[in-house]
Amino acid sequence: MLEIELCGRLADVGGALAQIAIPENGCSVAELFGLIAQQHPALAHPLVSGRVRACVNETIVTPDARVMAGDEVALFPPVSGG
Amino acid sequence: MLEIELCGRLADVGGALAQIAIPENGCSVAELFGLIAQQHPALAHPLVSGRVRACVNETIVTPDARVMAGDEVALFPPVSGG
Amino acid sequence: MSAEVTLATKEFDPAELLGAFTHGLGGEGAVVSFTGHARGAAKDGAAIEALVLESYRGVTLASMKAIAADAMARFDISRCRVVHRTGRIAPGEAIVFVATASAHRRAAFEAADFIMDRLKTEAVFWKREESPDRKRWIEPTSGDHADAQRWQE
Amino acid sequence: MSAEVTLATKEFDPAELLGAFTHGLGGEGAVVSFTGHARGAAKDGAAIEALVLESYRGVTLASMKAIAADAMARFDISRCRVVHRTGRIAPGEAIVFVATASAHRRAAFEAADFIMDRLKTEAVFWKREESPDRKRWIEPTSGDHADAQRWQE
Repeated sequence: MLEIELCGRLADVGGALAQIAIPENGCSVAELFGLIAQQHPALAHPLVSGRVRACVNETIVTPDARVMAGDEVALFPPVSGG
Repeated sequence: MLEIELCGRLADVGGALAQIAIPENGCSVAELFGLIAQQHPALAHPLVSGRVRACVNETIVTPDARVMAGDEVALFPPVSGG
Repeated sequence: MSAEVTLATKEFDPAELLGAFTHGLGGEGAVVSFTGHARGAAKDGAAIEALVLESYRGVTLASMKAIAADAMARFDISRCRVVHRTGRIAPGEAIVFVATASAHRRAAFEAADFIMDRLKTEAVFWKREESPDRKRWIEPTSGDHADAQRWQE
Repeated sequence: MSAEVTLATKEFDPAELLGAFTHGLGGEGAVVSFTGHARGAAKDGAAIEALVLESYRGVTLASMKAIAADAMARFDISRCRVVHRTGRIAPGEAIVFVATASAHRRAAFEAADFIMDRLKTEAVFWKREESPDRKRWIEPTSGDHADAQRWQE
């Protein structure tokens, strides 16, 4: 199981944390998005928008990056400071 | 006689004040510039540069404006604030 | 050459920050500051009780530092200061403060402008306006994206 | 809608001015300030003891007010503050302070930038750098004229 933090408006849809079952040897971020959409259908819509980025161990990563159990994973909807 | 204040770098050349004899019924600013150049040759060079403006009674005026004895006249070289 | 970047969890005073920034100058001729304040009304006129900014661990501060470093590299400025609130912000309170210093004014103006455009579109914050009866997430506007786009050559 | 313009004969504190300006806001989201400080060295590196600004009676203040009024008319700003020193200014002291406030940041940035460009080329001041062995009059540079020209459409 991977615990994923949902940031910003994503928490309104899926709660602050989502538990996702992932393959034992990990998966890519793109695959993770697919698993999240399956296991938490409410998150499917924002995830297919192409505007959500994954942050793994405090680094924003591309869809081909790999995640493993134990990684600190967060989903970032579009950001805005100021 | 008209007393003219010389501002900025013009005072380095002609002192802070210049006394200029003008016709009794006044003259245009363009004519005044000619009289100043005659009576204070050191000021001729800056005056022909086209970069000096006349201020009459606290208003910057064009060369065709008229000046009379008793007017408060000042010559402004290029200004720069900030 | 120095950039000082802070993520603030409490109200701060822009005037005090400008004073400290000015005090630390080493002969620069030009200082520009920008302060963004929380508004008391939404775009549709509805009253806002608070602006709430969420941030994420070290990533938020790192995103602010990256923007400040980009500005230092890109413009002929000698110092910059960036302070950004996180958490609950009451109307009128400052959200963000940016100051830049340079020998000549154009660089200080452009760098402050650039930092703000980037903070609006790239700094890792999520913000929402809260009123008693609703909350509304705010994302960068098309104007914010167009502003940020100006710096791409 | 208000512009407050002052010709200052003594040293002033930019941080205090920003504080007072911010205190007087009525819900504007964006505040930009610019401060110009006297430099301690001339362009050729020679030490400067003082920058001396001459002004002329009511004409100097009137020229500052005209620039502020132009900015209020031209940009979507709700307030502006302009303070300019006259007299003898030591290195490091503030020469000029401009603050602008607007609902959205672009107008505040542009208005402050515009006011500075106009003050540099049109405000009625004559300034000279003084050192023990020379004095040198400073006129707007070609860069200053080019900056001011940007606002002509």
